[in-house]
Amino acid sequence: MPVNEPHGAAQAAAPGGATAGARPGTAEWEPRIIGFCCNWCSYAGADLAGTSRLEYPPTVRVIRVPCSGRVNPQFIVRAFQKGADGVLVAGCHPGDCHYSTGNYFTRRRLQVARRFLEYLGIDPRRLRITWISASEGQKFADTVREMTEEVRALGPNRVMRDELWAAN
Amino acid sequence: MGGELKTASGGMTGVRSGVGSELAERAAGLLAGGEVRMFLGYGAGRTPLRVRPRHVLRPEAAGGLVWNEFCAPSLAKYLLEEQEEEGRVGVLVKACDLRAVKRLVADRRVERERVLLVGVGCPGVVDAGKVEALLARAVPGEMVEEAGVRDGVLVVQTRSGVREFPREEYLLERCLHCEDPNPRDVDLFVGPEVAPWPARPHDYAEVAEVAALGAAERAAYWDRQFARCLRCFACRNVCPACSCRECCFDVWEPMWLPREVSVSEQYMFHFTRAFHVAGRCVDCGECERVCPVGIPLMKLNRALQKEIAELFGVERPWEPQEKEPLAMYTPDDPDFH
Amino acid sequence: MKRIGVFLCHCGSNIAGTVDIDRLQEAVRRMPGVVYVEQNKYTCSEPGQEQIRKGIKEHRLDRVVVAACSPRMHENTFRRTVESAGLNPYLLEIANVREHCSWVHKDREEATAKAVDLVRRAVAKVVFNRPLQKARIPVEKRALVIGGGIAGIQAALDIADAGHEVWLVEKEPSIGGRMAQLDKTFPTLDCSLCILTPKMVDVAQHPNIRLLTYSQVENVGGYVGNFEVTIRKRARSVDESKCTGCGSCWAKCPHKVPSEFDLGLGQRKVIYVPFPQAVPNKPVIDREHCVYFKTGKCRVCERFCPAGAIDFTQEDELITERFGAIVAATGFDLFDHARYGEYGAGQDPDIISGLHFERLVNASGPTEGKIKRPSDGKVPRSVAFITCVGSRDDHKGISYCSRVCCMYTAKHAILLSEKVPGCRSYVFYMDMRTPGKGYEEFYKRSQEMGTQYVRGRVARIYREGDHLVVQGEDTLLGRKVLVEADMVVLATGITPRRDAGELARTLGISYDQYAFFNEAHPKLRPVETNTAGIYLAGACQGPKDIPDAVAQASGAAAKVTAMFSKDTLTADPLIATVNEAICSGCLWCKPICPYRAIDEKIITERVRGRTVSRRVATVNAGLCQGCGACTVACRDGAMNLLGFSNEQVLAEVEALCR
Amino acid sequence: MSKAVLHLSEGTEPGFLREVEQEAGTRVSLCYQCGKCAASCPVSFVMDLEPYQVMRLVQLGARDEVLRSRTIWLCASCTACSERCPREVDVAATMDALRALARRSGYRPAEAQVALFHGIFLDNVRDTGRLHELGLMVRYKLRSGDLFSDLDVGLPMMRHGKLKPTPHRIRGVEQLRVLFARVRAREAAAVRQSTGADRESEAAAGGRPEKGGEGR
Amino acid sequence: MKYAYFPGCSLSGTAREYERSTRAVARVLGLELEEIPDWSCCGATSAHATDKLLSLALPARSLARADEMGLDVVAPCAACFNRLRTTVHAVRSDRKVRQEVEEVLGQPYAACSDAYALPDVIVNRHGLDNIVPHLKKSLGGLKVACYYGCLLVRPSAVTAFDDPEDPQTMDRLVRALGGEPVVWPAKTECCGASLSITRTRVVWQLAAQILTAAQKAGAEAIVVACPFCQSNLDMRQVQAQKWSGRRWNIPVYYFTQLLGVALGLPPGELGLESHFVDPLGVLRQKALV
Repeated sequence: MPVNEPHGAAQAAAPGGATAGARPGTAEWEPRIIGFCCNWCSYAGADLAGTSRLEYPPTVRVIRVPCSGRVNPQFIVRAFQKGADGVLVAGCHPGDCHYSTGNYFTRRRLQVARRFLEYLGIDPRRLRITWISASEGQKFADTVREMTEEVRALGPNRVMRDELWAAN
Repeated sequence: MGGELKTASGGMTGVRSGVGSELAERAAGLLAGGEVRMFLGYGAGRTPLRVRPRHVLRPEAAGGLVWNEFCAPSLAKYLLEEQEEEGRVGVLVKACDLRAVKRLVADRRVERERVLLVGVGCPGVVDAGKVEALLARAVPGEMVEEAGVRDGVLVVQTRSGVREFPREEYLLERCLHCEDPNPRDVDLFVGPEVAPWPARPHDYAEVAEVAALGAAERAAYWDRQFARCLRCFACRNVCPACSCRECCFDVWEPMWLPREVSVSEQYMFHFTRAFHVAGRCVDCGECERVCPVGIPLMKLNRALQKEIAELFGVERPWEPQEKEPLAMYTPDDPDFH
Repeated sequence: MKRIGVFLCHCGSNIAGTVDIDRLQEAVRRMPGVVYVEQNKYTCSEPGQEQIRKGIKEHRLDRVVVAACSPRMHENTFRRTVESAGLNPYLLEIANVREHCSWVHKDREEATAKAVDLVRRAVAKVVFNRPLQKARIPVEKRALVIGGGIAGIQAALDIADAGHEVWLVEKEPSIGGRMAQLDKTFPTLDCSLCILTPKMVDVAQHPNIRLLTYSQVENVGGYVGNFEVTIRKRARSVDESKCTGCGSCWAKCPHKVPSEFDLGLGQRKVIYVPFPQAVPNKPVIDREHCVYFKTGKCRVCERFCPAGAIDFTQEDELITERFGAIVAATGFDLFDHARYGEYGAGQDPDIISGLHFERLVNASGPTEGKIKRPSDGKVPRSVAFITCVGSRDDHKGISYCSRVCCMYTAKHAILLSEKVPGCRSYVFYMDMRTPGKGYEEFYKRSQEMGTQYVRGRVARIYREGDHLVVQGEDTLLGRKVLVEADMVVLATGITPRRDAGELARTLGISYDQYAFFNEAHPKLRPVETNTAGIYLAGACQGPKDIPDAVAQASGAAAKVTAMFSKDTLTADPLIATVNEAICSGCLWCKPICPYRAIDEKIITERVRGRTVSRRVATVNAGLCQGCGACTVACRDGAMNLLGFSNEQVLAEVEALCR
Repeated sequence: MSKAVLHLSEGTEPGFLREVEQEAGTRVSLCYQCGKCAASCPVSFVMDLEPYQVMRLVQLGARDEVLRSRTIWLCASCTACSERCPREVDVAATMDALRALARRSGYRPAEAQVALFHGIFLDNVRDTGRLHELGLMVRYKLRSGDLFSDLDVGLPMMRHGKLKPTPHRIRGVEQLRVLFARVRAREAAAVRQSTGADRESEAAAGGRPEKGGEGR
Repeated sequence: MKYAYFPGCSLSGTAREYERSTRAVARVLGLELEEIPDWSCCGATSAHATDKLLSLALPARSLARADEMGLDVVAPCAACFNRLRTTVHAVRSDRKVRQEVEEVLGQPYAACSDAYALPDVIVNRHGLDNIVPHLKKSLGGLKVACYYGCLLVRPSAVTAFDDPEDPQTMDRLVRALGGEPVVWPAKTECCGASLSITRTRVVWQLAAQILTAAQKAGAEAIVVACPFCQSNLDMRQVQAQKWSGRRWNIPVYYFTQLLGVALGLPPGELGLESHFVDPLGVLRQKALV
């Protein structure tokens, strides 16, 4: 299967200064991660991380969906297209879904979508799908921290970027 | 197949080869008998290397139907519009076309009883685009006057002379994979059964080529491919798995695919088109054949077929499955770490 | 163009402490569609809500965004506020700038930037919100109570007294649960069965209660107001209509097996009722041990049954019925002390659990209430009680405190000194927890009766000759202590039933890492679950004593009767909807739906002058729970989800990526 | 157990708990005084502080009282306490850590002979690579002045050939010498780093434990 | 099966008979023991009582040599086994610890080889079914108290040898040899090992408790797998009797000695002559010698 590039090496120069992915006004580039969290488990887990005052990097922006099964792979492509450097999809642990089978479909669809995006050139570490229950606030915080470090090592996402199109 | 060089031109009045005439008679019989209100087959094309779909309504017009190695296009998708009219439609199907029709029936977009399938053994069809490209390079500017396949060799006559193309060179890529050139369980079968030839296995070799590249090279590769895309939607229009009444790319609200032509929108289009047919693509290769700018669309479709085969143990993902792989689950599907 | 009003909440200092609300307001004012922005110290308070109402009226707002805490907290509150100002409640979006921002990020600069993004997301989404009306779904006014312990009994009686039909399903041959196994109850030392039996009889005689014992719930489908439950009524091999409970069958039955009710300390016949006061007082044949079912011989019970009620051919019966609400009251199991090698690993007959002691001291127990050592039947001269066995032990047991062990150990000590005067009783404890009414006084009474309380966890227990040596430490003295005891009672902790996880999956409710069922909110909604229509009562939700279990049962019953007080339920309108103009009728969506809410229908329409009929998908508003898994299967986007539509999510993604 | 009033705000060193937890690699703060460790401890009857009392004093930061106690030297490292602790506190490792901290901070071991024994044991190993029991016994007796105990056993052991007369010198003795030196160097660095901390607490605690002591 | 053999310092001295019986038994059972070349002391209690890094680095030196031999290590002495096992566990679970040990040791050490206790190797890994065919004599129902002590079974997360509260490995062996392992409560109580020279009085008390418990359980012999336990129960039994005024006179064997006797090996080869409490009386009664 496709060879994924080692940490950051293949992603062109290290992200110093204002590069394509940098947010305006921030000297150092910060990874921008879009998170899809299911209302019953992972969103509640994220809330628990809040009520437990666990600290984690502010790189993730969460979109609440009723179930991880609601996440259409096209949303993920749209996120990468519009400037996301990483996408997190978090659902209930298989077997615990509030709608009983929603996350089984998530697991199938996003397994295929993730490998297909990898085939198109997006490093699979930019798309993380994980299961976080309502009582796993710590796991949510750890997942965000781990993913931020991984995406920071990979640098800003170059694939699907209009800037690149204009460049060559 | 045979037939002299001349007759192969398939001109309106040309003497029919064996199968061609049998087909024309059967079509006329069906139309005259009222079994079908229309017969869908092939007629002569713009150049001897190509044919054109032909909707025959009256028995006497059946004479225009032809059958030769240039009948590459799949007629399945035309059945979609015909569904809106009453009555049954007859259609000529090769083995790969039959899979396309099965796909439309499985997706409940075409009702099996309203279609009369006329099967024909297929000797392997010519990739007109490839041959024309070779000719253009060899004898630029010259028109093809005559063309025909004799004993497995494609003979093409142009102004400056005759050129020959061996079978491996002229065949469509999908024909190399064809395991059984004779369509099974059709309503009628015209002509003799064709002997199968050693088929190249479905080993996703071309998928692996690109997969072996590093992530950046892969991204650059697809950038180059998608950069050529004109968004003419030919691939969608010809695909038997793309049978939506109104495609999401045409919907105004929500704007799944903004009309702007840019590298990121190209990704959105090609990702979505391939993902929408994932698990349902019948590997008929029409999308790649009709693409005016030659984007390797089968690499995308087959990459998805490979994932689905590996992840969910679907041995032959190009055959319509009893349950669509992405519309079902098993509790012990492979999980994310 | 939309007129959006944004209300930024300080939440005291919870949000304002880390997020610069003024800079946030500046950024929000410039967002497209926003015509009014305002800050409030406490938006969820009455004055805060009043300002929203005032804002809507004065600025003719048609969309409202509240940037405050999690929507799981106050989305309904603010929907009611918006509705009271005359705006459709679903034209509201919440930006979670507290749990997802101010509470988890320290850097003010970054937190404010993130807050701006989160509000921009809410504003981008609210543009596509559509006015929605709650759908009405019928309510089946019949309740199902799972578990016939005191909690299940109380819930069933309360609901039945309110005039609704209740089915009470109990796995054992008789209701009564754990309480039936107890001798006395703290702190009043009432005889357990004396206060329980009347309630059991009420259940049996209540016209509204259908009692299904020796039965289990196999499958639960449907949703609030319309659950479809399949119950397996296991074959008793006794025809309940004929049986009078005269008892001659179990008197004559020649075979005995260890009694589960007596935890193996006593024996029972193969055809048996678990305990004399069983309700229904109808026996059950234990087919695993019945000679007839093994060899075809015997049939003694059939010969002696005056009513001819024995029926060996009886089969399991699968009953399916519709219920509006379900109360789970499945009770608890005890922690298995075999995990403690240092306490004999469950091998020594004289090292028993608290429940074993209850059976020994119980008048209808195997020893008719005389406390005798299981090993040789000797009346013990000295007994050691050990609390916190399993509980509060991260290493080998469970981390939580099981709440009741201190009190039932004190009760055991009191009963012991009453029944065996002069018997020395020692209680090894770590903390004496006496939180309930009359509990501390009960502990004092135990001390007054001479119980020796030793503060320290026991290191190990070993047998020396015919007695046990308990090696502990008195941490108040700072010295090691040894006690020679004829018998040791381990106050093992409370755990959920072994099959609790399985039942939770069948019901579709969530459970914690110990398999206790998860309540909707630990403080504010203790008897509800996240699954509408399913309520909790008793120890299945967490360790608790009888008073709390009964209180929770009545609480759950109140919730059920509240639901049944209306003929229809307002269903959440955030469900899937089909755009029939686009729908191709391919029905790719149908196999995805877990609630079978999608069906096909034929519609006819005029197309180019001709009436044409075609197939489209349709969603049953009652069944659809709004998960949205079908929308992804619909390639052309005809199937959309209200409240989380494709347009909304795409807008949110773009807003967050800018 | 000292009966002197423990002035929690002045007489103790809050940093002591974190220092012990770091050295022992276990969370002493979790101990809830249940006493199971002391109940399991085979030698608690000769200890001045019960193991959980040591934990308590560490939690409170009573550095002097803990590092002067006899308990930390009498612990036989049989780990029954760590095995059975319901809060999974590694009590045995904490005792090891307290011994190391005591030696680093220059406290005179309350059980001088135990510390002496360990010192001689390690010197013996450093010099020859393997422990020479006879050498250990002789040197220990001379340095501890306890000349006469175990003589009743010494002679029969000789007779049974249980006391090998000559030490066995391994080839890699140089590697061992370097190993011990490097360990010593790292410990000296830790002392410098911790004495910095000592200076603040020294001001707070007032007075310095007297120097000396046999500990290597 | 072949193992890297780490005898430990006491096996050439106070535990001479453990070494001889181990060698003899291994030869009969076909257990190849290749001594680790130039192994050095594991530091026992003194190392970890002084400095944590020293207590890991010392065993690492011998373990690194075992890695080169490509063999798992077997250690007859419970203390050595405990220290070796702790080092392997620590180095494998924490990269920082590994770096520190390598730096101090002056050579790379990857903790490839595992470390096993001798009873584990003989009873579990070699297996009783490979021992029974070699047996020549039965212990004839000799009542034996199997004493495991502390370092063999604890901390169980590291030693992972047997149940820390009720170990059965040696009990199974004794039963297989025809003996009768008694049920007694002091199986894993500590004998005060490291205090035996500095606080001998404490050891007498502990030894007295252990011997009394064995006596009450009707044991005719005690079997051990650790030099400290053997010396504290055998050598100091005489002293403890004088100090406590009790009489036990229970012989203390290494499990390899009993196994050797059952394999028909002569007492001389098993070092049975260098015990303090006469070991031969009981064996003669059972016609084993």
